[in-house]
Amino acid sequence: MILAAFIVTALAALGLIAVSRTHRQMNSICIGEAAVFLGLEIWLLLSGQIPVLSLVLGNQYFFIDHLGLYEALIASIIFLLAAIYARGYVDNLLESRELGRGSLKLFYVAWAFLLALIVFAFFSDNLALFWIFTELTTVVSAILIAILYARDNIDAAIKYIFIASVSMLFSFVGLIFLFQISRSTFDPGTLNWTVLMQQAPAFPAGMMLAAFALLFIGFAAKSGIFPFHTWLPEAHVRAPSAVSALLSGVLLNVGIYGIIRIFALVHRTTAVSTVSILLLVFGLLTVGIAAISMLPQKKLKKLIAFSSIENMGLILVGLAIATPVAIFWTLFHVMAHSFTKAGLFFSAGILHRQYHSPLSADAVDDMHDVFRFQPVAAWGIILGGLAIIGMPLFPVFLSKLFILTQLFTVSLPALVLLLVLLFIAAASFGYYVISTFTQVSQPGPDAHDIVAYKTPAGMQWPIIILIVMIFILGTVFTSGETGFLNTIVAELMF
Amino acid sequence: MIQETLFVIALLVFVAGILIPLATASRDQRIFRIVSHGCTVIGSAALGILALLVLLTGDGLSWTLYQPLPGCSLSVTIDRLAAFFLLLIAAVSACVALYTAEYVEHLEGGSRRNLLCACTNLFILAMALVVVSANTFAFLIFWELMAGCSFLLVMYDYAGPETRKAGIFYFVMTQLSTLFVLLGIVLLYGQTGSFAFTRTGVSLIATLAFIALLIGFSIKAGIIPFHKWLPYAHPASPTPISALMSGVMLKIAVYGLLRFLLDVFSPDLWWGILILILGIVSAVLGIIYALKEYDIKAMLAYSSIENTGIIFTGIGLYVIFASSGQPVIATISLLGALFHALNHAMFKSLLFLTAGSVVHATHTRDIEHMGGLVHRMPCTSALFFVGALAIAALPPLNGFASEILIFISFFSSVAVADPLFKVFLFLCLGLFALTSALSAACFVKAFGSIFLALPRSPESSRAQEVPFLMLLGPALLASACIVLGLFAAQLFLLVGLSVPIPDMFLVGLLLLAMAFLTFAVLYFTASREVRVTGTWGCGTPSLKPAMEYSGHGFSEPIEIIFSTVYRTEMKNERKFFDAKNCIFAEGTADIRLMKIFEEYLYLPVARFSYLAATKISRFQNGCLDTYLLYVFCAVIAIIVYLGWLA
Amino acid sequence: MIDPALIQSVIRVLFAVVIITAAYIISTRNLSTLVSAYAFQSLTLVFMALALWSLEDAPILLAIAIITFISKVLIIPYFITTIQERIRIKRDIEFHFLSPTTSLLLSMGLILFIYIALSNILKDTAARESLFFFGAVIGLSLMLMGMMVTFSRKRAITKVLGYLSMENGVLLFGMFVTELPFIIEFLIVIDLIILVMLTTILSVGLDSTLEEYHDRLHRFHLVEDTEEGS
Amino acid sequence: MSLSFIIYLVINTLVVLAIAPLFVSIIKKVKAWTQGRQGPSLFQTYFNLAKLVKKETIYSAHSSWIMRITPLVSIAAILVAALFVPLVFVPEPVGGIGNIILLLYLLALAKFFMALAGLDAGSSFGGMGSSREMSISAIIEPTTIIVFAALAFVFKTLNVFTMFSASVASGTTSTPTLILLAISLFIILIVETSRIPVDNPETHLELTMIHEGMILEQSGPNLALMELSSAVKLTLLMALLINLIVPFGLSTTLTLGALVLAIVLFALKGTILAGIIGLFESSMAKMRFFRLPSLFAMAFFFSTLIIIIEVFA
Repeated sequence: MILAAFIVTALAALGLIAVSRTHRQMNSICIGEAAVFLGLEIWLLLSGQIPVLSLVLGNQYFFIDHLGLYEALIASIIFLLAAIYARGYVDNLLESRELGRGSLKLFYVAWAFLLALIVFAFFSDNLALFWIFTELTTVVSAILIAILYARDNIDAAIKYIFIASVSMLFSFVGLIFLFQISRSTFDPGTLNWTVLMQQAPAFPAGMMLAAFALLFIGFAAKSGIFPFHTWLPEAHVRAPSAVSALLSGVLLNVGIYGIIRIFALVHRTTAVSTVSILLLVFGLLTVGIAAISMLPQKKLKKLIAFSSIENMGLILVGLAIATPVAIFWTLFHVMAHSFTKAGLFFSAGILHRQYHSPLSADAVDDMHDVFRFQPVAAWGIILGGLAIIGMPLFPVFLSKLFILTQLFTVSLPALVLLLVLLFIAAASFGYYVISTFTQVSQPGPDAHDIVAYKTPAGMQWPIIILIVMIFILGTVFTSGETGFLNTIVAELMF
Repeated sequence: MIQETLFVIALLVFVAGILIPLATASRDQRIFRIVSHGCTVIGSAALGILALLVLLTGDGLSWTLYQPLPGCSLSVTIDRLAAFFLLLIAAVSACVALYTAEYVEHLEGGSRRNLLCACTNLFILAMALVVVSANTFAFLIFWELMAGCSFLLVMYDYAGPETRKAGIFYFVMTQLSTLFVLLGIVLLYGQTGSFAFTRTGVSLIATLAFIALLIGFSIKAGIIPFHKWLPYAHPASPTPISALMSGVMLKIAVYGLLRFLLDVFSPDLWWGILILILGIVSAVLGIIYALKEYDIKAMLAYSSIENTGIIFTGIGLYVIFASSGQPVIATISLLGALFHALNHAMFKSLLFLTAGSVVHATHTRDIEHMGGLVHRMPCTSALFFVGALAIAALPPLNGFASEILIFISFFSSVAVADPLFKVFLFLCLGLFALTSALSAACFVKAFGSIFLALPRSPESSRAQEVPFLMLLGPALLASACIVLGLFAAQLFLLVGLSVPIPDMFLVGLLLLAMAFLTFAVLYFTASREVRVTGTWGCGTPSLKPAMEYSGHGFSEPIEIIFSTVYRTEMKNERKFFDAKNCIFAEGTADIRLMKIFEEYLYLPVARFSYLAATKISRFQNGCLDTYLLYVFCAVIAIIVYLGWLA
Repeated sequence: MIDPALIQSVIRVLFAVVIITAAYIISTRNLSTLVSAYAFQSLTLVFMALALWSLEDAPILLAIAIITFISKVLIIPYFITTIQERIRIKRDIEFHFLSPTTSLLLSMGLILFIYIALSNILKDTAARESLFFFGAVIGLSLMLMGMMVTFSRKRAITKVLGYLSMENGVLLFGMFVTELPFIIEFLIVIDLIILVMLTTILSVGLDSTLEEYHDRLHRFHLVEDTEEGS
Repeated sequence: MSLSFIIYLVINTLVVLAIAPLFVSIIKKVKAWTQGRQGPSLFQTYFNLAKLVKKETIYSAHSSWIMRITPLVSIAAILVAALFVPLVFVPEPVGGIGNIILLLYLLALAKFFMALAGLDAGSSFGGMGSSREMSISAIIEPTTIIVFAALAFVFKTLNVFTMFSASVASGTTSTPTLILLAISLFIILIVETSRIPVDNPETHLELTMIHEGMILEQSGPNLALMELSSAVKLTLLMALLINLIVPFGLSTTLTLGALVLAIVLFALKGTILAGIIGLFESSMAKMRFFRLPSLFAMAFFFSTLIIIIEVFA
């Protein structure tokens, strides 16, 4: 059983971390766990036996379909790179006493556990199980946020937990509604997505709408959709950058994944037209608030965090269009965004180490001479920034373009509005980067000497790998890749 | 077949030119940069030959480079329009590369210069690929690539004090341009369902797409009121980049507009009027602003705005005549616009390069601190002089050859349109004439202040002539200016177009003959005594640089005459000893030129958005209770929506 | 077998009790009373589960009753009380956005509002007439009332109680949809306990100084050794 | 290029060179008469030129090759421009010779060089002259081009030769439009040749001089060339006016008799026009420089009005 392999790996990782003593060991175990996960997923991918159904017992709780595998692959890759990155990063945190040496074990346990939880969330067929895993990811990632030795971190973690959990409770009510719907349509009721998809056309629209709206609240909070996004900038800013990359690159996907799943259900019913409008409105509001909030930002990580919100909004808009092409590119955008954003956070982390920017979300970064001190990180920010605002040769460009072309079939004003908002976001990003990176101090005796942080290669390679990866993603399309995405679209029955 | 081979060679050479300096980015050695520039020259040469082949034979090239996804491919089609612009790119790029090979060695930045070379190559390649794109998808990709590269190039001297402002302006305007181009292309895709350049019918969507594309291309072409990035970006960027951006990139925007107008839309009359008005306004205001600039590169930038305005004027006339059933005049206008695009590329890059040499020699961009360089930099001054003659549209150089085409179409317009429209065209003609006269005044000022009379600063009295390569590139461009001017009529015949352009070669011969005859007559009759002495200065013993007529002084009359356009602002601050403001204590008075577009259009928009954004970002106030309240309100709203609206 | 009608009326009474406890949670300022009110609310839910069990004879309801009793009536209130004692906070008198009176009036409005909204949503379905409908109304109302606690109270620990009250609403609602697989319920409870523990610990961090916080973490054996703050 | 055209080149250049100083003298004479003076001899301008040619050339030490080639370029450009306006004989146009726009820009070429030469020596008078000259020529340009466009419109051609042929063919009966255009052309002539009220060609007062300021540093044969070129410019503009309005006598065939007659008639008509210019100048005062734009605006308005009338007629 493939799932057993995952479980065993995760348990082994947790156990090994529990007995290991040094930072190096724990970090290596996390790298190993992610690598094994990745290997298993690639094996699954190549073996071609997906979808794997009926993984546990009679009642089907787990399954692996293309979408789940896709998301799990993204998650594992980012976890792998983040773990490599974390070694140097956490070393420095320890040196600067921002992280207590005693918290180290907790940090890595949470880390290893988070990966397992996320992957299992993606492999859950039962939506309630998915809900539980999602809820647990909140808990575990909150630990990762709160781990630093600062009150601001606890504050951010509390915000994250409260907003996400409170909203997730509404999601659960939505699940109950969904269950009630399924029970009233066929006996016995179930929350298994695969079964629900079969039965969905018979579901009553009104109830389905209510179920969707309630479910949406929770998953929207997990994925940082307006007005539930408020936790996101603060958590991303304060978390250690390796964790920020996970939050933005992986954890947001969990919420989006949930929305995709239930939207696929709704799409089979007549409630879809109303839901599409709902999604479109929320998507545009999200992009809008994020783009406009980016403009006056003076803090790099906060800016990147808002950019994540903006991209989540864009994904929502893509979903709302609900044509197969739009869904295809929305899925592509999920991946593009994850990798790009991880690269950006890695780079921001190096700059954070260099300049020791204050943790508080409102404090202003004081950066100068970035090219002299941290050329790799600076180029990471520049190229990543160009990628995230949608320059060609990078994948976001394509997904943006096609989502926009598809949006035109839905609504012209929405298209224009979205374009303007994307422009504002891009301009804000450019404005920040230009005005920060051109700060150069005159070398002289009176210049307060800032010592160049010797970035370990382990922190630079993930950035380079990610940039090369997104470059390849944006330029090379194999038939396997498009076929895979098309299969997902077909499985979602769009 | 030969076309394909040439294209592939050019492509590979350019890629090599990009990769070689990138791969050696850590090593600050001249050889890699030389190789890179060599690649540019070779690649440009290949492109140029290809373009000439296509132009002369008419045998195009159509080829799919790469198809990432079904339905959208990076395809190449070289027809005569594309070939024309390809020729333009190739010619300017090759000359600029020759110049840069030397210039880059005098730049600061160590191994960053390798990146400059790589990025320049990528920039040129991207421009060439924009031009040969066979569909809007490829067009958009290369367009963006071009924008991205040029942005990085503008930011080369990132630590410079003006570069930040320039970079922000350029970045924002580029993004805005992208927004509109993207919108236009998306609308067209929605209309036709494909990315191909296919003709659309007349519809609201097509009109909207046209407006969007027009704005997008106008921003890139620096049409007023979207021009503001030009005078910031050009001074900030390294000289060869200014030359490429001004000489070539602006033309790419023109190409975009033409490509869509010719192949996609069925233009309406008012489209033409719109383009014409944009063009004329840019031309007049551009040159008026150029006259008051004392930063040599900003002046050239404004002059670029003027020239793009002229090109747009030609395009506008083309659309007007084409849509009112006058194909012959329409063709003349179009050829005028195209030819002016080519000519402007030549003389503007020539001027930028020579201006760069001057800046290199004098270490200042302020023309008030130059002067007297004609003795110290004779070759550069001669080259700049050719450029100045050409840009002032003086016969028999190329600037005149293209402007006369637009004049001719203006002149022939009167016979065709309806009365009111005729009056409108006449007014435009008047403004157009004003433009070319003012540009002559502008370049008299420029050449006079920079090269003539006495040096006005110690740096410029110590200036030295630049090395050979920095003269070779401009020299090629200068000879192109002369050839394109003298043989304009013959060149048009060569490519099989008949235009009513005067035989400039004949005129040139006549000029030469007259000058020679006069010289001969004087040689035999006149006194040959020559005495060199001081300038007469009303009895003052010696002439000081401060006594010369300055650039400011030169343009003063024009500034006063057009004071309504310049909008000076006077500030008086007075202080008094007593409360009733009777006894004057001290005060300051200050007159300054207002940057109208910046102060009334750009900055208010920026300030407003910033203010609004600050207000909206207070949404994120850091308080958990507020956040939970948002969630609460959202939940209530959703329930309301579900219960009553759904 | 007890008369179903009687049980239904008992359930209705219990609904009222739940709402009253919720109102009490909204308005009280004393923290220990708050915990007691919560425990009492959970106890009501236990009774409700038992009543439903006797009505529908689903063993899962009995299980729910047992789990709820153990976790929500015993463990969580005990845990929170312990924490409270340690951080020596007795009262939470600061209110944000809403005063207790307004909250009460508002929650009445909310119940009415949800009733109308849900009857609109469920208009044409069979669920409209069943206990499911009542469960939905009361459950959602309870959630929203709990939510009012979360955003109108300053202390993080009070917010936790608000959150727990919300969770009770979900549970209440969930009890009326009996076929939910047991394992789900079980996992949810575990999840909840972890969440509450974490939140509470973190709240301690917010409500006390950092040094004390790390000191306490040490005592909870969550971290191995403590270092001086930078 | 036909033989007759080559003959035209020679004849036109010789005639214009021969007759131009005369017209300058006539204007001076008329102005002197109106002021109650006797004035210089009619051949004084020829004498002046001859004297200047014999003098030595003085260059400023600061000046460059611009100063040295300007006289040559100036005279060459204006002589070529003169070829565009047939004085006495209209051949078939060849290769765009006679293009009215090119004519205008050849004049601009000369002006460009002159303005640069004004700046070359670093003298503040020269700079002032250049600055004013370029400003004036810029703001008169719209008027000039509108008038030329109107001409092109009236005669349905861009070529001066064809215009003259048409004018000859239609006889002396000038249309009202032509007369109105003639007024505009007259204004342009006044402005382009630096006459009162725009400029005073007689003085070297620093506050008034424009054209004279630019050529202040020229001397000897160079000054002679500059003077000659401005005389030729005056003549060619006069010829444009004359041959459009009163074309009779203008020869279209190359015969000796017709040619002689045409020369005599042209000298006569030119003398009359020069007299009119002289009288016009005498009746005016030099305008303040910054009031000139309003004068030009008037001219522009006037020309545009004519065109509108013509267009709507």
